[in-house]
Amino acid sequence: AQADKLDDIIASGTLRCAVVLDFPPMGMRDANNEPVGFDVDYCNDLAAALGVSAEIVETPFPERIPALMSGRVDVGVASTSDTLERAKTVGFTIPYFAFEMAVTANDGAGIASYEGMKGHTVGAVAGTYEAIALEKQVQEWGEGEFRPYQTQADVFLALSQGQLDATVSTSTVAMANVKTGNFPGISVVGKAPFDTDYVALFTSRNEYGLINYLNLFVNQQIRTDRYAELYEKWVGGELPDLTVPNAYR
Amino acid sequence: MFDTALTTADLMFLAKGAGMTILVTAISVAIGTALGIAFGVIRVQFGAALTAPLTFVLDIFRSVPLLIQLVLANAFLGMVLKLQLSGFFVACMVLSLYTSAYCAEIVRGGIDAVPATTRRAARSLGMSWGQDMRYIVMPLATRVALPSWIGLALGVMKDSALVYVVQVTELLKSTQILITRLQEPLFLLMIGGAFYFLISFPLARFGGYLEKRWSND
Amino acid sequence: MFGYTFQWNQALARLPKMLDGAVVTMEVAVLSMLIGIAFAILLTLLRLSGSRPLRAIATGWVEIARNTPALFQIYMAHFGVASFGIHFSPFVSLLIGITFNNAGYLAENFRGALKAIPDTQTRAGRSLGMSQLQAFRYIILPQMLRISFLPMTNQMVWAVLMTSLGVTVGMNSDLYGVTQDLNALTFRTFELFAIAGVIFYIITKAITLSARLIAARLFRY
Amino acid sequence: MIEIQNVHKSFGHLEVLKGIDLTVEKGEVVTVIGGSGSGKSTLLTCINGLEPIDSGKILVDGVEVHAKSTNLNKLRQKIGIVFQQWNAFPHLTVLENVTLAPRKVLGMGKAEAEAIAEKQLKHVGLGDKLSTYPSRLSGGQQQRMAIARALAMSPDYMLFDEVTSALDPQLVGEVLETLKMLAEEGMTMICVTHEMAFARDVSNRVAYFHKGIMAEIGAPEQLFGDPQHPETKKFLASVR
Amino acid sequence: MIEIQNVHKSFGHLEVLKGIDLTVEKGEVVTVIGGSGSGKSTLLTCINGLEPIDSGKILVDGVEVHAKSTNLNKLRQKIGIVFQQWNAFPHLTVLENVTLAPRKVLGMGKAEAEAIAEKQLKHVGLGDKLSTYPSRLSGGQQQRMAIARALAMSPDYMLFDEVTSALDPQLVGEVLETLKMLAEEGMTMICVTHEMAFARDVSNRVAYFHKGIMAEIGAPEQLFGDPQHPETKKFLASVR
Ligand SMILES: Nc1ncnc2c1ncn2[C@@H]1O[C@H](COP(=O)(O)OP(=O)(O)OP(=O)(O)O)[C@@H](O)[C@H]1O
Ligand SMILES: Nc1ncnc2c1ncn2[C@@H]1O[C@H](COP(=O)(O)OP(=O)(O)OP(=O)(O)O)[C@@H](O)[C@H]1O
Ligand SMILES: [Mg+2]
Ligand SMILES: [Mg+2]
Repeated sequence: AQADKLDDIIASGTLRCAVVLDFPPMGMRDANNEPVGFDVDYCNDLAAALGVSAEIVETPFPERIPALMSGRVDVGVASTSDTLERAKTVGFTIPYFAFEMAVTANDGAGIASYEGMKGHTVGAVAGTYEAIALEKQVQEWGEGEFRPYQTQADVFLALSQGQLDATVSTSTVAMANVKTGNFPGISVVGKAPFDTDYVALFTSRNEYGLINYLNLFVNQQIRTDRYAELYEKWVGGELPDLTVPNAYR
Repeated sequence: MFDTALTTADLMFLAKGAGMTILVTAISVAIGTALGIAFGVIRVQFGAALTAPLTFVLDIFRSVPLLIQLVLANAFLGMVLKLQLSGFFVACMVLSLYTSAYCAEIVRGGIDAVPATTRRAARSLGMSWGQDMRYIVMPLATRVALPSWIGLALGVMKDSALVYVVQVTELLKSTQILITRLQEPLFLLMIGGAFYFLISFPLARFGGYLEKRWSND
Repeated sequence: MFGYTFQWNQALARLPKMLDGAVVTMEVAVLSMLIGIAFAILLTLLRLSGSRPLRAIATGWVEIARNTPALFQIYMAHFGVASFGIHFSPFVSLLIGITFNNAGYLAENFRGALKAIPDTQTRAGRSLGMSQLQAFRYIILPQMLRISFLPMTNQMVWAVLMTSLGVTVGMNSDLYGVTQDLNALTFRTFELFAIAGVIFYIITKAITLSARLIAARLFRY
Repeated sequence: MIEIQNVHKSFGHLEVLKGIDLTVEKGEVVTVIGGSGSGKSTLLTCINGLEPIDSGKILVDGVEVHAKSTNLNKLRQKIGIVFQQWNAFPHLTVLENVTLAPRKVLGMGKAEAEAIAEKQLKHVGLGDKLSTYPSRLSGGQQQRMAIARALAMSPDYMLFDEVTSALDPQLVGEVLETLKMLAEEGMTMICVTHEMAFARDVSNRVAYFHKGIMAEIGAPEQLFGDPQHPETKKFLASVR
Repeated sequence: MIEIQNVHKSFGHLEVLKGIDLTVEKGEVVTVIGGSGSGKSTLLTCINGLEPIDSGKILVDGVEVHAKSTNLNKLRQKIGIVFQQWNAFPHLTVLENVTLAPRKVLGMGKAEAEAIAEKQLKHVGLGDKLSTYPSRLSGGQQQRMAIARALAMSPDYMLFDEVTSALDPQLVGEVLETLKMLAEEGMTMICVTHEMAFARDVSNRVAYFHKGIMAEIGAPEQLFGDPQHPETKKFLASVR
């Protein structure tokens, strides 16, 4: 039989993961500019399970799929929302993480809640779940402006500069960024009433063997409590439930 | 004036990015120039009609944003042809072709500037086409083309800032990575900009000097 | 034979949106060109002026525009100047960035063009009683614009291509931004960007062609 | 009346005019001859204030050209000047070349300016070239257009700086004819020229310049027939 | 011996040579005169194979120039040609201009090539200009250098195409002297020229070209003194 991706990875001895590195705490760089974060550890775990070494390939949000499609990476461990539209193109695993969405505002804008963003200039990272939802919301409100930036860093930079009044991001990112103290004058002001953003690993759509393996891996991470361990290490607090009530997957 | 958290390690990181910028530029300009000379010579030698397809293809590289060229080449080579190529390879490939498209025009202009009678004189002495090209046309065309070529090389260096889309961490990307961590956009951007300026400016001036000198005789 | 199945209808269904983006791209390019030409003329005059500081400012502008990446200039126009509390929308930032670049390159072209206009032209104008400004406006400027018409066309093409860098400052209504958003939604990278490439190609060809027509009408001498 | 009084003028270290004195009366035609670099062109550009002078005075109708208070743009309207070459504005038609200054400087209306321009262009024999661009004209026609352009400002004085020396020999005649016609109409003129026959036939006085000095001036018969200054003799011998 | 047999040649629709027959013997000097556009230059470039021909034959020492099997680069080594202008390779010194072909085409060593080049340059009077660049030479010197460059290949034939017509009058003489010297040394030459005196004094035969046809050929005394063809008469009348 023909060797599939899973065989290729094992044979090559290297697992190449697409990871977004300006998305703390999921992916970021330490003082030596080396990649660290939840997704980085997750990729390392996966590589260990496969018995190969891991290679982290930094991909900004908009470049995740091109990187996969061009064969530059084997798997995306990149906090990627599993939308149906995207699933027409790539193959998603079961969710490996779930985000709540939080609103972070510039203190000068006087925004206290999600609704308070109406009429303001808001932004998010281009190509993310929250960006797509927020842009739709702004259109519905019919006032204010939506701006997508290329990276999470640019979003928070714009927010702290006052170019944006508020942003919606995953609550983990929001907390992590506010905590660094790099961005003076911003605070988390509330939750965004979006559906829970389930994110999944992804690979080529027709690599059933690999997807099958990844599904089991995600499941094993939870069973062995490694998921909880990593969550505590990078995020902290209440562990999000990765299952959906009344559904199988 | 600047109170910065920038460490020497970070400066090394920037220097690495700068090294990548220079490497990508050097490879692309080298290959692109070689190709550009070939394309330019072919265009002059075989005339507009015969080389129309080549002209059309080269024209595309000058009419579509480099960003899109990179994304498309990346997607096409990887997704469609299923080639396992590094981002570095794709970046160099696209930039080389991009360079060659501009270079072909410059070469064509240079060759056209060599008077036909000078070439006839060479052939009349029994020189072959290749000898005429090598000893007469190329040295003369170089004088006409070199200033524009320097401009092109510098342009490619600046445009190489876009290869971040194929996961190559060059100077501007390194700067952005540090901005992400350190949140000192203005200071870091100034450093990045200054670096480009320091490479580009002296060379650009040199090009201008050559132009002035050679336009006199 | 390819491992990838093209789904052109998925992408083509989004063509109207992309064409809207193309209109915005043209808007930015045209505006940046018009304002850029105005500034380039100003820079040219400043570089000819007797005042050292004014000359230095103009030269600084030209050299920075020509010796740093356009991406850097656009990024600076948004995030850089915001460090001083000056905020521009993505559209305006992109416009400023490209205009800055256009003006720098064009000013350099204009300077070359001026060298090609004989001194006696100004003298002839002044001898007829024109002021320095009138002589520039009615005699030198039209000739300068004619000589630099081809470089101006090239710069216009550049301006169109540069709009693709707007995404770095939060722009998503231009052709590249629209394409990128659609890509995020559908992940049909190849098809979407291929279509965008074709649209860009058509735009630039249209520019070169119409420039040729305009030149033929405008410059009958 | 143009009065030039002890004018000195240097470019850097090079003294180009070393004390020139010359008075040109209304209706007079003065021709200036002399070797290359002797300062003839410089003198003309000083008269209409295109070049500053170092010392001395130039008075045009009693107004001091280089005085701070003088409105040069106004003064130049009464002094027409035509140069050796590059006179035509290449981006304008012949008619536009001639109407530009009347419209922009004098603020004339389009119709009025065109009427005057047409009259002057017919005067110099270019009545059929109104909508032609200068690049389509011969060198001689371009020079005549430049003359018409200057005349359209109704100047009181005309300065000509070797207006025929960039022309092919067969075109020289038509331009000289035009100058002659102007002289006969009573225009006050200073002509720098190498055309000795013209100088002899048309001018009231001929001045010979040598290295920044007006070595000799006199009626043409006298200067050509019996030159006093040794340099004049040498020069005249060399051109004949 | 150069044999030209019924040669026809067109550029597009324009027939430039309409059946030329001409044989030039060893040691002979043939001068070609004729109006502009009559095909003189074209004939020369056909002789050394720079231009293809449509029909007919050109034989040089019995070798057919336009035969497929002919090695043109080799053939051209024995036919030197000098054009009206732009002969010099501007990026090379005078010496390098002359040594280039002997070294690259004949594979000569540097020393040998330079010895020959110096000899030829002295021969044409440029012995003191060896390391000068052509831009520093007068037009006449450049043409003499081009002659030396052709001679350095030891050609059996020399073709000259109006080598003096782009020169200032005072430089024409020195180049013609050089041609005369070559003729006296017995070189076989075809000279296209407008210099009638030269044609008369130096050539064995003079050919008159008119609109692609060799209207008349004969000894100079005969052709100049008693032209047969009406066009020849007209032409000679116009140049005198
Ligand atoms: N703008 C200038 N700057 C410096 N030197 C100048 C300038 N204009 C003229 N000169 C010098 O002044 C001298 C006189 O020049 P001018 O043009 O008046 O001579 P001319 O008598 O008109 O000569 P020609 O017959 O060649 O026109 C020359 O040596 C010239 O090189
Ligand atoms: N490469 C070419 N392509 C097309 N037409 C050409 C070419 N070379 C020459 N001709 C034409 O062929 C005709 C003969 O040209 P040729 O140069 O042989 O004339 P000539 O007798 O040398 O004239 P002249 O005395 O002006 O040098 C002319 O009408 C010329 O325009
Ligand atoms: Mg003068
Ligand atoms: Mg000829």
